[in-house]
Amino acid sequence: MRPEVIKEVTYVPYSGNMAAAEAMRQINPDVVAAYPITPQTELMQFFADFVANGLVDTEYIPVESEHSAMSACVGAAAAGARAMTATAGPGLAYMWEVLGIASGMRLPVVMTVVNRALSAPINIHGDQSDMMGARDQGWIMLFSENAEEQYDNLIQAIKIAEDERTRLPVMVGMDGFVVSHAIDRVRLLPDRAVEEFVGENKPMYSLLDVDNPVTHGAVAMTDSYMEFKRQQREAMLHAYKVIREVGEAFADVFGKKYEHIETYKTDDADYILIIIGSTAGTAKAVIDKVREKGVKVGLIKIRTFRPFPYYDVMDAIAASNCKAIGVFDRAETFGGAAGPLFGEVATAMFLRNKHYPMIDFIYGLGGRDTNVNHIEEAIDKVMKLAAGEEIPLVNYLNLRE
Amino acid sequence: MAEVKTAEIKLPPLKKLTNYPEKLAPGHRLCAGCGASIIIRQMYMVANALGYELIWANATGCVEVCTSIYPYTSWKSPWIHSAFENAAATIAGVEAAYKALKRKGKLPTDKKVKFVALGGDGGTYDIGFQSLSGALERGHDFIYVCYDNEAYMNTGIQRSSATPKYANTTTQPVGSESLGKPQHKKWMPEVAAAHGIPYVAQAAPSHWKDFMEKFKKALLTEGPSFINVFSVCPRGWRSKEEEGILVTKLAVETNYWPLFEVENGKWRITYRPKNPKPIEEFLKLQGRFKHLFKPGMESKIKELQDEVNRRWEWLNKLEQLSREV
Amino acid sequence: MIEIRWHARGGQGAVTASKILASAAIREGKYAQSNPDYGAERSGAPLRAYNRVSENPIPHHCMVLNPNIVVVVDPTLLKAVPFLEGTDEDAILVINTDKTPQEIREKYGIKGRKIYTVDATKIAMEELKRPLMNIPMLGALIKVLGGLVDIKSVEEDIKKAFGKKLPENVLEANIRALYRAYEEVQSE
Amino acid sequence: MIKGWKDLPIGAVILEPGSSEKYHTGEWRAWRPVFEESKCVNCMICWVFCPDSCILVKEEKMVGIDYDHCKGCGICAHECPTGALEMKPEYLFREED
Repeated sequence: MRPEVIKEVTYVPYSGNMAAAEAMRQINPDVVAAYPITPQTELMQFFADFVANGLVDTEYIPVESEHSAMSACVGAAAAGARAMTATAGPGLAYMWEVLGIASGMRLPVVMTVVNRALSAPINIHGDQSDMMGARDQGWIMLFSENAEEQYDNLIQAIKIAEDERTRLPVMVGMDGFVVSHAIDRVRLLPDRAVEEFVGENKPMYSLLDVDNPVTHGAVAMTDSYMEFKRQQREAMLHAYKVIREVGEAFADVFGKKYEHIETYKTDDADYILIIIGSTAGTAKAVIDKVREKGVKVGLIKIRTFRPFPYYDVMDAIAASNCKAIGVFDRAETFGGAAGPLFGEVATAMFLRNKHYPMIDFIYGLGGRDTNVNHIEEAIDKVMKLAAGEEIPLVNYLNLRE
Repeated sequence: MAEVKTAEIKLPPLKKLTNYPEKLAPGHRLCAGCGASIIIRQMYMVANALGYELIWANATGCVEVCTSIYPYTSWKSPWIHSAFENAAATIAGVEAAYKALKRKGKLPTDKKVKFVALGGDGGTYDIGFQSLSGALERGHDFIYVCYDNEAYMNTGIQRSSATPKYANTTTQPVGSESLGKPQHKKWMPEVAAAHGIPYVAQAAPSHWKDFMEKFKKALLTEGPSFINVFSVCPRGWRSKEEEGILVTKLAVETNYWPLFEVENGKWRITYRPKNPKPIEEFLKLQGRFKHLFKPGMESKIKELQDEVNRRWEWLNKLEQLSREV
Repeated sequence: MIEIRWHARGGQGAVTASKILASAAIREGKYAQSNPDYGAERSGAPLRAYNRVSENPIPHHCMVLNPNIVVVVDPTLLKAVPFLEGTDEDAILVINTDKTPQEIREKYGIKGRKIYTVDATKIAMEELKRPLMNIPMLGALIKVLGGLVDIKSVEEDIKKAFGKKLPENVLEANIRALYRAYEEVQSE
Repeated sequence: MIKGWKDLPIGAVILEPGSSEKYHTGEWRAWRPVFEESKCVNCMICWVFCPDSCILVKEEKMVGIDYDHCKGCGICAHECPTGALEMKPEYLFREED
């Protein structure tokens, strides 16, 4: 029996990587296969330390690449094990082929992605190009604003992934360095409570069941491939419900509610910012500041990116006094109209057939700092847009012109 | 690593092996006369006799494509395919899951299971090389079996690093300026042996007793094993379907495909042709070498013979050295 | 909320000191952040690290632009980096130097701002026998923070962070250095 | 044959082991191995080399060929040491079927 480390709710000074590793320790996965990559490296180091000291029962595979990390997770999950990994930026890109295999085979692998820019030029710092590039690989995608959310989201991700209605892999992103490496106050939950919350993995079609041999990863020709893809769409629709239910269950047990989106002061807002990840936090501080001057700004933070909560976003906008929207994209879509999040929000408007003036801000690429001044600058542009001024569709924050 | 103690465990005679159920069902869509399914069947003969359940990870390739076309599977064992280049990494995950779940008491204790990764030469020598090397180095308890048919046959006879010199392939075809592949084949077993794993072997299904002995050793070995098996491809080699075993035998009898093993670092030749035949005997049965039999090409055949001789000599030296060290 | 910026060189332990400060504050039930400004710099290169400490949750995830306090761990940085950047005249400077605050003010022509100095290098050399000025600078900073974070919490956190890694005598030397700087830091 | 998407097992898993037996590759065959029991010594050489698991053996005796699946590669006849198997053109038999 592995030792009980955290016996009661404890507030600790943790980095995002430490928080993620701690969640993994408490989840106690059967198999972890991972390859070190900045800024995920210390996450794996912390976890390896747990393995080295008998704090988990996990079979830990220090693989030779991210491609093999995900491949081993696929093998382990198909064998009926609870499998986890973690990566960042180029590592996620290297996994790309196997991402679709994990989701296509409906294997509930859970992974932290420490969001990092993609090469070239090489850059180790935070942006969300990695996950945005992988957004159609059939994974459920959650994003965290800070270390505590990463911790909470990972714990929930296990339940979301393993639910019989979903059986989909989940990746949980946190911004590289500003979250992964920054010390912050994190609420840790007791080991046993987490264990109880995530519950037992109930494997489906285990490869280790030699009495009932199954074939995983068959060839689907033109006569069946499309049916399996249709099933995946359905699973994502279910995931929308399951994520909400798990969020509610988490609130019941641990007193903190997670929904697909988090709204901040949107009710009376004239202007709405839509942001994913750590910069949503900075935006809250700016919103408080500008509200002192009477400027009513609200924030919609996207937690669930896949399945995208179109109606949650539209409901929040509709319930406000929204006159204009500023979408923040920490990733580029070269050749597209604006960033990937902009595209999703535009789709949300289409689905409700309700349209608001909206502009996009590309920010924080390759770890470029996005501070209070830049967010104020963005708010200023959204206000001008609302006032009928012509503002470019795509605006860059903190760019050297 | 535990030492392989296999001498006392004997395989029953061929006739007795027929008493076990076939675990590779017919109805797979491999070409008529394919060597790969012969190899798989012979592996099952050993596993059946020793009471092992095999759990497979199959790299993308002929075997994978032809045995698992939805909704049909030829496998009566647990089997997984995930991609071309990751059979070794995939089986590593399965094996790790086994260890973890076994430790947690979640698996029955009365079963003998062994994990097998299966790939063609493309999935082994080339694109799957990294994941294979990683899995061998980490020491997972599994057997990697490469069915080496010396090119990317699944996709239409493209050259691989296992393709022999002067073979005609679709990506290095014979032409006015080309005699086929310009390089000799990579010697994969030596690369595998360089990982210091407990067991490496090269085998051929024509010499089934030898192959079965080797698979038996791999089965009984704790830790990783690598077996490179010669796998006739009538379509890709332009050989006659019915001559598949003959071609395979000739590969062995000419020393083109020597049978040997590396057990805990000791090299041993397991079969020595009494009077090795000239390489032409092997080449002439295959259309992929047809251009070498035109007038003026004698030096090219000699070149191939020289390479065979060189490797054979090298192998003998390794064996000798193993005895001395 | 108080925002702090550290100036040091790679390898001097400023990031660690900033983490200890955040840890100690969090263990006291406060909210705090420690955020290193990572680059590809190696030992010796100038680096910055940031702290935020507050009684309330801190939502910021960005650099500290307008620090209330600037800590300069290595005196040679005073000439090398713009340590006053973003500070207003109410800011506090905590500087490792053998000079007095008045001397520093004159030498660098600093207007306004409150200057504290401590000879952390001397303390480090005497107590640790090595120029590791991070812990003494942390001691000085704690004094300057005027009770926002208890020096006892910092001591506990140092023990927690290094207890297993350092020999007993080195750990004790660090604690002595912490308290000495806490006592010896001087203002104008 | 293949069900609609709502009724298929998820992830394209195949739950029936060895279901390929339902797929009759015997239809590919141009040449048919014909077995003559009187010449057979039950050495099982044909069985050990058959790529298609098509040599039928009962109680350690070769009893025939699985024509539903045999692709007619001819390895069995080629390797048979006693001439108990002979390849004959398939059309001779198809007409009779």
